[in-house]
Amino acid sequence: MSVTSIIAHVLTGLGALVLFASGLGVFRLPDVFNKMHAGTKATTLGSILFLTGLGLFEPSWMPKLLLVVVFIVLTNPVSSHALARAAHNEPAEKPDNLIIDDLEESKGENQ
Amino acid sequence: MIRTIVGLAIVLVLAAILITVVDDYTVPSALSGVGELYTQTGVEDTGSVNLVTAVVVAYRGLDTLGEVVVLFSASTAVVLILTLIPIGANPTPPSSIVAFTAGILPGAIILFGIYIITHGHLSPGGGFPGGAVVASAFLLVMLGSNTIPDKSKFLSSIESLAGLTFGLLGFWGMFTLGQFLNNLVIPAGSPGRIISAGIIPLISLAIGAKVASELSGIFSSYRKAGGEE
Amino acid sequence: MSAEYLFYWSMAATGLGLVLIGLWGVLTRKHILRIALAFTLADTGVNLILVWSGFLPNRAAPIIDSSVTTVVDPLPQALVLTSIVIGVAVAALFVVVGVLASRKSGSADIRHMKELRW
Amino acid sequence: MNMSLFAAASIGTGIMMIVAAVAALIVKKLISAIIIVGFVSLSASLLFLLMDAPDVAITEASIGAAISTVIFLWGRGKIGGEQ
Repeated sequence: MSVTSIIAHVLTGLGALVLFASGLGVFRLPDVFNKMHAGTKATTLGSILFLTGLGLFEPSWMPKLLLVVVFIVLTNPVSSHALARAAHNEPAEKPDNLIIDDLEESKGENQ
Repeated sequence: MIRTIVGLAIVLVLAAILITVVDDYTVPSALSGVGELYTQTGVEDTGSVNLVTAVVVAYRGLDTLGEVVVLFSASTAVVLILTLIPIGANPTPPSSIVAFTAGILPGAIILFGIYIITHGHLSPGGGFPGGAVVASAFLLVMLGSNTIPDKSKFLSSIESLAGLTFGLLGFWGMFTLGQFLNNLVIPAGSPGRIISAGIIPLISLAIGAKVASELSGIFSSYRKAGGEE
Repeated sequence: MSAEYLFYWSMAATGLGLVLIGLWGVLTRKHILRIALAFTLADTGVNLILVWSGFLPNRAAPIIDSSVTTVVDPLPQALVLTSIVIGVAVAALFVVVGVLASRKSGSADIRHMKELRW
Repeated sequence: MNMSLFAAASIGTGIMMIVAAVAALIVKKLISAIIIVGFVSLSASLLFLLMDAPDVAITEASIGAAISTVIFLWGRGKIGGEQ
Protein backbone atom coordinates (compact mmCIF):
# COMPACT_ATOMS: atom_id res chain seq x y z
CA MET A 1 0.00 0.00 0.00
CA SER A 2 1.68 3.14 -1.20
CA VAL A 3 1.50 6.60 0.33
CA THR A 4 -0.78 7.91 -2.44
CA SER A 5 -3.23 5.13 -1.84
CA ILE A 6 -3.32 5.83 1.91
CA ILE A 7 -3.92 9.54 1.27
CA ALA A 8 -6.67 8.65 -1.21
CA HIS A 9 -8.36 6.37 1.32
CA VAL A 10 -8.19 9.05 4.01
CA LEU A 11 -9.58 11.73 1.66
CA THR A 12 -12.49 9.65 0.40
CA GLY A 13 -13.30 8.56 3.94
CA LEU A 14 -13.25 12.14 5.19
CA GLY A 15 -15.40 13.26 2.26
CA ALA A 16 -17.96 10.54 2.95
CA LEU A 17 -18.01 11.52 6.63
CA VAL A 18 -18.56 15.20 5.83
CA LEU A 19 -21.32 14.33 3.36
CA PHE A 20 -22.98 12.14 5.98
CA ALA A 21 -22.78 14.97 8.51
CA SER A 22 -24.34 17.29 5.95
CA GLY A 23 -27.23 14.90 5.40
CA LEU A 24 -27.72 14.60 9.15
CA GLY A 25 -27.71 18.39 9.41
CA VAL A 26 -30.37 18.77 6.74
CA PHE A 27 -32.45 16.25 8.63
CA ARG A 28 -32.00 17.66 12.12
CA LEU A 29 -31.62 21.45 11.91
CA PRO A 30 -34.79 23.46 12.54
CA ASP A 31 -35.54 25.94 9.72
CA VAL A 32 -34.73 26.64 6.08
CA PHE A 33 -31.68 28.82 6.57
CA ASN A 34 -30.10 26.46 9.09
CA LYS A 35 -30.74 23.51 6.81
CA MET A 36 -29.17 25.38 3.92
CA HIS A 37 -26.10 26.00 6.05
CA ALA A 38 -25.63 22.26 6.39
CA GLY A 39 -26.71 21.46 2.86
CA THR A 40 -24.36 23.83 1.04
CA LYS A 41 -21.10 24.35 2.86
CA ALA A 42 -20.68 20.78 4.01
CA THR A 43 -21.57 19.26 0.65
CA THR A 44 -19.11 21.55 -1.13
CA LEU A 45 -16.28 20.48 1.17
CA GLY A 46 -17.35 16.84 1.12
CA SER A 47 -17.54 16.67 -2.68
CA ILE A 48 -14.15 18.33 -3.07
CA LEU A 49 -12.50 15.90 -0.63
CA PHE A 50 -14.21 12.87 -2.17
CA LEU A 51 -13.41 13.82 -5.77
CA THR A 52 -9.78 14.59 -4.94
CA GLY A 53 -9.42 11.22 -3.23
CA LEU A 54 -11.00 9.52 -6.23
CA GLY A 55 -8.55 11.31 -8.50
CA LEU A 56 -5.65 9.96 -6.46
CA PHE A 57 -6.98 6.42 -6.91
CA GLU A 58 -7.18 6.82 -10.70
CA PRO A 59 -4.69 9.49 -11.81
CA SER A 60 -6.00 9.42 -15.39
CA TRP A 61 -9.39 10.74 -14.19
CA MET A 62 -7.81 13.71 -12.42
CA PRO A 63 -8.45 16.42 -15.09
CA LYS A 64 -12.13 15.56 -15.42
CA LEU A 65 -12.57 15.40 -11.66
CA LEU A 66 -10.88 18.78 -11.25
CA LEU A 67 -13.31 20.16 -13.83
CA VAL A 68 -16.17 18.76 -11.75
CA VAL A 69 -14.69 20.43 -8.65
CA VAL A 70 -14.48 23.77 -10.47
CA PHE A 71 -18.13 23.45 -11.49
CA ILE A 72 -19.20 22.58 -7.96
CA VAL A 73 -17.29 25.55 -6.54
CA LEU A 74 -18.87 27.84 -9.13
CA THR A 75 -22.46 26.64 -8.90
CA ASN A 76 -23.05 25.54 -5.31
CA PRO A 77 -22.82 29.00 -3.66
CA VAL A 78 -24.88 30.60 -6.42
CA SER A 79 -27.68 28.06 -6.22
CA SER A 80 -27.84 28.30 -2.44
CA HIS A 81 -27.89 32.10 -2.74
CA ALA A 82 -30.85 31.94 -5.12
CA LEU A 83 -32.54 29.42 -2.83
CA ALA A 84 -32.02 31.64 0.20
CA ARG A 85 -33.51 34.64 -1.60
CA ALA A 86 -36.51 32.60 -2.72
CA ALA A 87 -37.01 31.34 0.85
CA HIS A 88 -36.64 34.88 2.17
CA ASN A 89 -39.47 36.00 -0.09
CA GLU A 90 -41.82 33.42 1.46
CA PRO A 91 -43.26 34.79 4.68
CA ALA A 92 -44.10 31.33 5.95
CA GLU A 93 -40.43 30.27 5.90
CA LYS A 94 -39.24 33.02 8.23
CA PRO A 95 -38.01 31.59 11.55
CA ASP A 96 -39.45 32.97 14.78
CA ASN A 97 -36.16 33.94 16.36
CA LEU A 98 -34.89 36.02 13.44
CA ILE A 99 -33.40 39.22 14.89
CA ILE A 100 -31.07 40.75 12.28
CA ASP A 101 -32.43 40.76 8.72
CA ASP A 102 -30.02 42.66 6.47
CA LEU A 103 -31.67 41.60 3.22
CA GLU A 104 -35.03 43.03 4.25
CA GLU A 105 -33.39 46.33 5.23
CA SER A 106 -31.35 46.64 2.04
CA LYS A 107 -34.28 45.81 -0.21
CA GLY A 108 -35.34 49.42 -0.73
CA GLU A 109 -31.86 50.70 -1.46
CA ASN A 110 -30.32 48.79 -4.35
CA GLN A 111 -33.25 47.95 -6.54
CA MET B 1 -63.02 9.13 1.61
CA ILE B 2 -64.85 7.05 -0.98
CA ARG B 3 -62.34 8.27 -3.53
CA THR B 4 -59.48 6.94 -1.41
CA ILE B 5 -61.12 3.54 -1.01
CA VAL B 6 -61.92 3.21 -4.72
CA GLY B 7 -58.42 4.34 -5.68
CA LEU B 8 -56.81 1.92 -3.25
CA ALA B 9 -59.02 -0.94 -4.49
CA ILE B 10 -58.11 -0.27 -8.14
CA VAL B 11 -54.42 -0.09 -7.32
CA LEU B 12 -54.52 -3.30 -5.24
CA VAL B 13 -56.31 -5.21 -8.01
CA LEU B 14 -53.72 -3.98 -10.51
CA ALA B 15 -50.92 -4.97 -8.13
CA ALA B 16 -52.34 -8.49 -7.81
CA ILE B 17 -52.57 -8.84 -11.60
CA LEU B 18 -49.02 -7.56 -12.06
CA ILE B 19 -47.66 -9.91 -9.41
CA THR B 20 -49.26 -12.93 -11.08
CA VAL B 21 -47.74 -11.81 -14.38
CA VAL B 22 -44.30 -11.35 -12.83
CA ASP B 23 -44.57 -14.71 -11.09
CA ASP B 24 -44.32 -16.53 -14.43
CA TYR B 25 -41.35 -14.48 -15.58
CA THR B 26 -38.06 -16.33 -15.58
CA VAL B 27 -34.69 -14.64 -15.77
CA PRO B 28 -33.49 -14.99 -19.37
CA SER B 29 -30.00 -16.32 -19.79
CA ALA B 30 -29.37 -14.81 -23.22
CA LEU B 31 -30.72 -12.07 -25.41
CA SER B 32 -33.39 -13.07 -27.87
CA GLY B 33 -34.61 -11.95 -31.25
CA VAL B 34 -33.84 -8.52 -32.52
CA GLY B 35 -31.75 -7.45 -29.50
CA GLU B 36 -29.34 -10.32 -30.16
CA LEU B 37 -29.15 -9.31 -33.82
CA TYR B 38 -28.33 -5.71 -32.93
CA THR B 39 -25.56 -6.70 -30.55
CA GLN B 40 -24.06 -9.16 -33.03
CA THR B 41 -24.02 -7.03 -36.17
CA GLY B 42 -24.56 -3.49 -34.92
CA VAL B 43 -21.00 -2.23 -35.22
CA GLU B 44 -20.50 -3.66 -38.73
CA ASP B 45 -23.89 -2.42 -39.95
CA THR B 46 -23.70 1.15 -38.70
CA GLY B 47 -20.10 1.85 -37.67
CA SER B 48 -21.32 3.21 -34.35
CA VAL B 49 -19.61 1.86 -31.24
CA ASN B 50 -22.47 2.92 -28.98
CA LEU B 51 -25.26 0.50 -29.84
CA VAL B 52 -27.99 2.63 -28.23
CA THR B 53 -27.22 5.49 -30.61
CA ALA B 54 -27.09 2.99 -33.46
CA VAL B 55 -30.61 1.79 -32.61
CA VAL B 56 -31.99 5.30 -32.02
CA VAL B 57 -30.58 6.89 -35.15
CA ALA B 58 -30.02 4.11 -37.67
CA TYR B 59 -32.09 0.97 -37.04
CA ARG B 60 -35.10 2.78 -35.58
CA GLY B 61 -34.50 6.14 -37.24
CA LEU B 62 -38.04 6.30 -38.59
CA ASP B 63 -39.44 5.80 -35.06
CA THR B 64 -37.19 8.58 -33.82
CA LEU B 65 -38.53 10.85 -36.56
CA GLY B 66 -42.05 10.08 -35.34
CA GLU B 67 -41.08 10.72 -31.74
CA VAL B 68 -39.53 14.04 -32.69
CA VAL B 69 -42.88 14.89 -34.28
CA VAL B 70 -44.64 14.03 -30.98
CA LEU B 71 -42.22 16.29 -29.13
CA PHE B 72 -42.80 19.00 -31.70
CA SER B 73 -46.57 18.87 -31.34
CA ALA B 74 -46.39 18.92 -27.52
CA SER B 75 -44.10 21.96 -27.46
CA THR B 76 -46.17 23.68 -30.15
CA ALA B 77 -49.28 23.15 -28.05
CA VAL B 78 -47.60 24.70 -25.00
CA VAL B 79 -46.36 27.72 -26.97
CA LEU B 80 -49.72 28.13 -28.72
CA ILE B 81 -51.75 28.00 -25.50
CA LEU B 82 -49.48 30.46 -23.73
CA THR B 83 -49.46 32.82 -26.72
CA LEU B 84 -53.21 32.78 -27.30
CA ILE B 85 -54.24 32.94 -23.63
CA PRO B 86 -51.87 35.24 -21.72
CA ILE B 87 -51.59 34.44 -18.04
CA GLY B 88 -49.91 37.71 -17.05
CA ALA B 89 -46.22 38.55 -17.09
CA ASN B 90 -44.33 39.49 -13.96
CA PRO B 91 -40.69 38.34 -14.22
CA THR B 92 -38.93 39.12 -10.98
CA PRO B 93 -35.48 40.70 -11.47
CA PRO B 94 -32.62 38.31 -10.63
CA SER B 95 -30.03 39.20 -8.03
CA SER B 96 -26.65 40.38 -9.27
CA ILE B 97 -24.86 37.18 -8.19
CA VAL B 98 -27.22 34.97 -10.21
CA ALA B 99 -27.01 37.35 -13.16
CA PHE B 100 -23.19 37.24 -13.13
CA THR B 101 -23.07 33.44 -13.00
CA ALA B 102 -25.69 33.20 -15.71
CA GLY B 103 -23.32 35.30 -17.81
CA ILE B 104 -20.29 33.01 -17.53
CA LEU B 105 -21.59 29.46 -17.08
CA PRO B 106 -23.86 28.86 -20.12
CA GLY B 107 -20.93 28.84 -22.55
CA ALA B 108 -19.33 25.94 -20.73
CA ILE B 109 -22.65 24.12 -20.42
CA ILE B 110 -23.40 24.53 -24.13
CA LEU B 111 -19.91 23.26 -24.95
CA PHE B 112 -20.55 20.20 -22.79
CA GLY B 113 -23.90 19.66 -24.51
CA ILE B 114 -22.30 19.82 -27.93
CA TYR B 115 -19.64 17.37 -26.75
CA ILE B 116 -22.38 14.96 -25.66
CA ILE B 117 -24.18 15.34 -28.98
CA THR B 118 -21.17 14.91 -31.25
CA HIS B 119 -19.71 11.97 -29.31
CA GLY B 120 -23.03 10.12 -29.30
CA HIS B 121 -21.68 7.29 -31.44
CA LEU B 122 -18.58 6.81 -29.29
CA SER B 123 -19.65 7.24 -25.68
CA PRO B 124 -22.94 7.52 -23.75
CA GLY B 125 -24.91 10.43 -25.12
CA GLY B 126 -26.42 11.49 -28.39
CA GLY B 127 -29.01 13.94 -29.55
CA PHE B 128 -31.59 13.61 -26.77
CA PRO B 129 -29.43 14.07 -23.64
CA GLY B 130 -27.20 16.65 -25.32
CA GLY B 131 -30.20 18.66 -26.44
CA ALA B 132 -31.56 18.62 -22.90
CA VAL B 133 -28.23 19.88 -21.53
CA VAL B 134 -28.14 22.73 -24.07
CA ALA B 135 -31.74 23.60 -23.19
CA SER B 136 -30.81 23.84 -19.50
CA ALA B 137 -28.09 26.34 -20.47
CA PHE B 138 -30.76 28.44 -22.20
CA LEU B 139 -32.85 28.13 -19.05
CA LEU B 140 -29.94 29.55 -17.05
CA VAL B 141 -29.64 32.46 -19.49
CA MET B 142 -33.33 33.20 -19.10
CA LEU B 143 -33.13 33.02 -15.30
CA GLY B 144 -30.25 35.49 -15.29
CA SER B 145 -31.69 38.04 -17.69
CA ASN B 146 -33.77 40.96 -16.50
CA THR B 147 -35.86 41.34 -19.62
CA ILE B 148 -38.21 38.97 -21.38
CA PRO B 149 -36.22 37.54 -24.31
CA ASP B 150 -37.95 37.55 -27.66
CA LYS B 151 -36.04 34.96 -29.61
CA SER B 152 -39.00 32.91 -30.77
CA LYS B 153 -38.25 33.55 -34.46
CA PHE B 154 -34.66 32.43 -34.02
CA LEU B 155 -35.75 29.35 -32.07
CA SER B 156 -38.43 28.34 -34.53
CA SER B 157 -36.08 28.75 -37.49
CA ILE B 158 -33.49 26.49 -35.78
CA GLU B 159 -36.27 24.01 -35.06
CA SER B 160 -37.48 23.97 -38.66
CA LEU B 161 -33.94 23.76 -40.00
CA ALA B 162 -33.17 20.77 -37.76
CA GLY B 163 -36.35 18.96 -38.77
CA LEU B 164 -35.66 19.67 -42.43
CA THR B 165 -32.09 18.35 -42.06
CA PHE B 166 -33.39 15.13 -40.50
CA GLY B 167 -35.86 14.58 -43.33
CA LEU B 168 -33.41 15.48 -46.10
CA LEU B 169 -30.74 13.15 -44.71
CA GLY B 170 -33.38 10.43 -44.73
CA PHE B 171 -34.29 11.13 -48.34
CA TRP B 172 -30.60 11.16 -49.30
CA GLY B 173 -30.37 7.53 -48.20
CA MET B 174 -33.63 6.75 -49.96
CA PHE B 175 -32.52 8.10 -53.33
CA THR B 176 -28.95 6.74 -53.34
CA LEU B 177 -29.29 3.41 -51.54
CA GLY B 178 -33.03 2.85 -51.81
CA GLN B 179 -33.68 2.92 -48.07
CA PHE B 180 -35.03 5.79 -45.96
CA LEU B 181 -32.48 6.98 -43.37
CA ASN B 182 -29.78 4.54 -44.49
CA ASN B 183 -26.78 5.85 -42.61
CA LEU B 184 -24.10 4.51 -44.94
CA VAL B 185 -24.48 7.13 -47.66
CA ILE B 186 -21.16 8.32 -46.29
CA PRO B 187 -18.70 5.42 -45.78
CA ALA B 188 -18.75 4.13 -42.22
CA GLY B 189 -15.05 4.60 -41.60
CA SER B 190 -13.28 2.83 -38.76
CA PRO B 191 -15.46 2.42 -35.63
CA GLY B 192 -14.23 4.39 -32.64
CA ARG B 193 -13.08 7.51 -34.52
CA ILE B 194 -14.90 10.80 -34.22
CA ILE B 195 -15.58 10.95 -37.97
CA SER B 196 -17.16 7.57 -38.52
CA ALA B 197 -20.55 5.85 -38.51
CA GLY B 198 -21.82 7.48 -41.70
CA ILE B 199 -24.39 10.20 -41.11
CA ILE B 200 -25.11 9.27 -37.47
CA PRO B 201 -23.25 12.34 -36.09
CA LEU B 202 -25.15 14.62 -38.48
CA ILE B 203 -28.52 13.19 -37.48
CA SER B 204 -27.49 13.42 -33.83
CA LEU B 205 -26.77 17.11 -34.37
CA ALA B 206 -30.19 17.57 -35.97
CA ILE B 207 -31.95 15.76 -33.11
CA GLY B 208 -29.96 17.71 -30.52
CA ALA B 209 -30.79 21.06 -32.14
CA LYS B 210 -34.44 20.11 -32.36
CA VAL B 211 -34.74 18.96 -28.73
CA ALA B 212 -32.83 21.99 -27.46
CA SER B 213 -34.86 24.49 -29.47
CA GLU B 214 -38.18 22.90 -28.52
CA LEU B 215 -37.44 22.80 -24.78
CA SER B 216 -36.07 26.36 -24.99
CA GLY B 217 -39.24 27.41 -26.80
CA ILE B 218 -41.30 25.99 -23.92
CA PHE B 219 -39.18 27.90 -21.38
CA SER B 220 -39.29 31.08 -23.43
CA SER B 221 -43.07 31.03 -23.60
CA TYR B 222 -43.20 30.25 -19.87
CA ARG B 223 -41.07 33.30 -19.25
CA LYS B 224 -43.39 35.43 -21.36
CA ALA B 225 -46.33 34.19 -19.31
CA GLY B 226 -44.62 34.98 -15.99
CA GLY B 227 -41.32 34.34 -14.20
CA GLU B 228 -40.27 30.92 -12.90
CA GLU B 229 -39.54 32.06 -9.33
CA MET C 1 -31.92 -16.14 -2.54
CA SER C 2 -28.61 -15.10 -4.02
CA ALA C 3 -27.34 -11.55 -4.26
CA GLU C 4 -27.75 -11.62 -8.02
CA TYR C 5 -31.41 -12.62 -7.66
CA LEU C 6 -32.02 -9.77 -5.21
CA PHE C 7 -30.21 -7.31 -7.48
CA TYR C 8 -32.29 -8.34 -10.48
CA TRP C 9 -35.70 -8.30 -8.82
CA SER C 10 -35.26 -5.21 -6.65
CA MET C 11 -35.16 -3.12 -9.84
CA ALA C 12 -38.46 -4.55 -11.06
CA ALA C 13 -40.02 -4.12 -7.62
CA THR C 14 -38.98 -0.45 -7.56
CA GLY C 15 -40.47 0.17 -10.99
CA LEU C 16 -43.73 -1.60 -10.16
CA GLY C 17 -43.97 0.24 -6.85
CA LEU C 18 -43.49 3.60 -8.55
CA VAL C 19 -46.16 2.81 -11.15
CA LEU C 20 -48.67 1.76 -8.48
CA ILE C 21 -47.92 4.75 -6.24
CA GLY C 22 -48.22 7.11 -9.18
CA LEU C 23 -51.53 5.55 -10.21
CA TRP C 24 -52.83 5.84 -6.65
CA GLY C 25 -51.78 9.48 -6.59
CA VAL C 26 -53.50 10.21 -9.89
CA LEU C 27 -56.71 8.62 -8.61
CA THR C 28 -56.85 10.14 -5.13
CA ARG C 29 -55.11 13.53 -5.09
CA LYS C 30 -57.10 16.72 -5.50
CA HIS C 31 -54.60 19.46 -6.30
CA ILE C 32 -54.01 19.51 -10.05
CA LEU C 33 -50.22 19.82 -9.77
CA ARG C 34 -50.14 16.87 -7.35
CA ILE C 35 -51.81 14.84 -10.07
CA ALA C 36 -49.17 15.98 -12.55
CA LEU C 37 -46.45 14.98 -10.08
CA ALA C 38 -48.00 11.54 -9.57
CA PHE C 39 -48.17 11.17 -13.35
CA THR C 40 -44.44 11.93 -13.55
CA LEU C 41 -43.75 9.31 -10.88
CA ALA C 42 -45.67 6.67 -12.83
CA ASP C 43 -43.76 7.70 -15.97
CA THR C 44 -40.44 7.16 -14.19
CA GLY C 45 -41.63 3.74 -13.00
CA VAL C 46 -42.64 2.65 -16.50
CA ASN C 47 -39.25 3.73 -17.83
CA LEU C 48 -37.52 1.71 -15.11
CA ILE C 49 -39.50 -1.43 -15.98
CA LEU C 50 -38.80 -0.99 -19.70
CA VAL C 51 -35.05 -0.69 -19.19
CA TRP C 52 -35.16 -3.60 -16.73
CA SER C 53 -36.81 -5.81 -19.35
CA GLY C 54 -33.64 -5.63 -21.43
CA PHE C 55 -31.28 -5.99 -18.50
CA LEU C 56 -29.27 -9.08 -17.70
CA PRO C 57 -26.89 -9.28 -14.75
CA ASN C 58 -23.16 -9.72 -15.31
CA ARG C 59 -23.14 -8.03 -18.69
CA ALA C 60 -21.67 -4.75 -19.86
CA ALA C 61 -23.27 -1.55 -21.12
CA PRO C 62 -24.00 -1.64 -24.88
CA ILE C 63 -20.86 0.18 -25.96
CA ILE C 64 -18.68 -2.21 -27.88
CA ASP C 65 -14.92 -2.14 -27.62
CA SER C 66 -12.22 -4.80 -27.67
CA SER C 67 -12.69 -5.89 -24.04
CA VAL C 68 -16.50 -6.19 -24.15
CA THR C 69 -18.07 -9.37 -25.49
CA THR C 70 -21.56 -9.69 -23.96
CA VAL C 71 -23.78 -6.64 -23.55
CA VAL C 72 -27.33 -5.94 -22.38
CA ASP C 73 -30.18 -5.38 -24.83
CA PRO C 74 -29.84 -1.91 -26.41
CA LEU C 75 -33.38 -1.75 -27.83
CA PRO C 76 -35.37 -0.91 -24.63
CA GLN C 77 -32.75 1.67 -23.69
CA ALA C 78 -33.13 3.38 -27.07
CA LEU C 79 -36.91 3.48 -26.69
CA VAL C 80 -36.72 4.83 -23.12
CA LEU C 81 -34.26 7.53 -24.23
CA THR C 82 -36.93 9.07 -26.44
CA SER C 83 -39.69 8.30 -23.96
CA ILE C 84 -38.08 10.43 -21.23
CA VAL C 85 -37.83 13.51 -23.45
CA ILE C 86 -41.42 13.08 -24.63
CA GLY C 87 -42.48 12.58 -21.02
CA VAL C 88 -41.14 15.97 -19.99
CA ALA C 89 -42.84 17.67 -22.94
CA VAL C 90 -46.13 16.02 -21.99
CA ALA C 91 -45.63 17.09 -18.36
CA ALA C 92 -45.09 20.67 -19.53
CA LEU C 93 -48.34 20.50 -21.50
CA PHE C 94 -50.11 18.99 -18.46
CA VAL C 95 -48.91 21.83 -16.21
CA VAL C 96 -49.97 24.51 -18.70
CA VAL C 97 -53.43 23.01 -19.13
CA GLY C 98 -53.70 22.63 -15.36
CA VAL C 99 -52.79 26.27 -14.81
CA LEU C 100 -55.39 27.33 -17.37
CA ALA C 101 -58.06 25.11 -15.82
CA SER C 102 -57.35 26.46 -12.35
CA ARG C 103 -57.52 30.00 -13.70
CA LYS C 104 -60.89 29.23 -15.25
CA SER C 105 -62.44 27.61 -12.20
CA GLY C 106 -60.74 29.88 -9.68
CA SER C 107 -59.12 27.06 -7.71
CA ALA C 108 -56.47 24.38 -8.18
CA ASP C 109 -58.76 21.81 -6.59
CA ILE C 110 -60.14 19.41 -9.17
CA ARG C 111 -63.41 19.11 -7.23
CA HIS C 112 -64.16 22.61 -8.45
CA MET C 113 -63.50 21.72 -12.08
CA LYS C 114 -66.71 20.35 -13.48
CA GLU C 115 -65.07 18.81 -16.54
CA LEU C 116 -62.72 16.65 -14.47
CA ARG C 117 -65.31 15.06 -12.13
CA TRP C 118 -65.42 11.31 -11.77
CA MET D 1 -17.15 -7.16 -8.93
CA ASN D 2 -18.89 -8.04 -5.74
CA MET D 3 -22.52 -8.77 -6.53
CA SER D 4 -23.85 -8.28 -3.01
CA LEU D 5 -22.56 -4.70 -3.05
CA PHE D 6 -24.65 -4.05 -6.17
CA ALA D 7 -27.63 -5.74 -4.57
CA ALA D 8 -27.30 -3.56 -1.47
CA ALA D 9 -27.04 -0.41 -3.61
CA SER D 10 -30.09 -1.24 -5.72
CA ILE D 11 -32.24 -2.33 -2.77
CA GLY D 12 -31.28 0.75 -0.75
CA THR D 13 -32.01 3.09 -3.67
CA GLY D 14 -35.28 1.30 -4.38
CA ILE D 15 -36.54 1.56 -0.80
CA MET D 16 -35.51 5.22 -0.68
CA MET D 17 -37.40 5.89 -3.94
CA ILE D 18 -40.58 4.15 -2.80
CA VAL D 19 -40.58 6.00 0.53
CA ALA D 20 -39.89 9.32 -1.23
CA ALA D 21 -42.64 8.68 -3.79
CA VAL D 22 -45.22 8.07 -1.05
CA ALA D 23 -43.92 11.14 0.81
CA ALA D 24 -44.26 13.28 -2.32
CA LEU D 25 -47.97 12.49 -2.47
CA ILE D 26 -48.83 12.96 1.21
CA VAL D 27 -46.50 15.80 2.24
CA LYS D 28 -48.29 19.05 3.04
CA LYS D 29 -46.41 21.67 1.05
CA LEU D 30 -46.46 21.50 -2.74
CA ILE D 31 -42.89 22.79 -3.07
CA SER D 32 -41.60 19.91 -0.93
CA ALA D 33 -43.47 17.48 -3.13
CA ILE D 34 -41.84 18.98 -6.25
CA ILE D 35 -38.35 18.73 -4.77
CA ILE D 36 -39.00 15.15 -3.64
CA VAL D 37 -40.12 14.13 -7.13
CA GLY D 38 -36.88 15.63 -8.47
CA PHE D 39 -35.03 13.47 -5.97
CA VAL D 40 -36.91 10.36 -7.14
CA SER D 41 -35.88 11.13 -10.73
CA LEU D 42 -32.26 11.51 -9.69
CA SER D 43 -32.36 8.17 -7.84
CA ALA D 44 -33.94 6.61 -10.92
CA SER D 45 -30.93 7.76 -12.91
CA LEU D 46 -28.72 5.90 -10.40
CA LEU D 47 -30.78 2.75 -10.98
CA PHE D 48 -30.44 3.21 -14.75
CA LEU D 49 -26.69 3.38 -14.27
CA LEU D 50 -26.78 0.15 -12.25
CA MET D 51 -28.81 -1.44 -15.06
CA ASP D 52 -25.97 -0.72 -17.55
CA ALA D 53 -27.85 2.08 -19.30
CA PRO D 54 -25.54 5.12 -19.15
CA ASP D 55 -27.30 6.95 -21.99
CA VAL D 56 -30.64 6.74 -20.22
CA ALA D 57 -28.99 7.76 -16.94
CA ILE D 58 -27.59 10.96 -18.46
CA THR D 59 -30.94 11.84 -20.00
CA GLU D 60 -32.90 11.15 -16.84
CA ALA D 61 -30.47 13.16 -14.70
CA SER D 62 -30.54 16.25 -16.88
CA ILE D 63 -34.26 16.15 -17.64
CA GLY D 64 -35.87 14.63 -14.57
CA ALA D 65 -33.87 16.52 -11.99
CA ALA D 66 -33.50 19.89 -13.71
CA ILE D 67 -36.00 20.61 -16.45
CA SER D 68 -39.16 18.99 -15.10
CA THR D 69 -38.53 20.48 -11.64
CA VAL D 70 -38.41 23.94 -13.19
CA ILE D 71 -41.62 23.24 -15.11
CA PHE D 72 -43.46 22.27 -11.92
CA LEU D 73 -42.03 25.23 -10.02
CA TRP D 74 -43.38 27.50 -12.74
CA GLY D 75 -46.81 25.91 -12.37
CA ARG D 76 -46.67 26.36 -8.60
CA GLY D 77 -45.79 30.03 -9.06
CA LYS D 78 -48.84 30.45 -11.28
CA ILE D 79 -51.30 28.44 -9.19
CA GLY D 80 -50.06 28.80 -5.63
CA GLY D 81 -49.22 25.98 -3.25
CA GLU D 82 -52.37 25.71 -1.16
CA GLN D 83 -53.79 22.33 -0.13
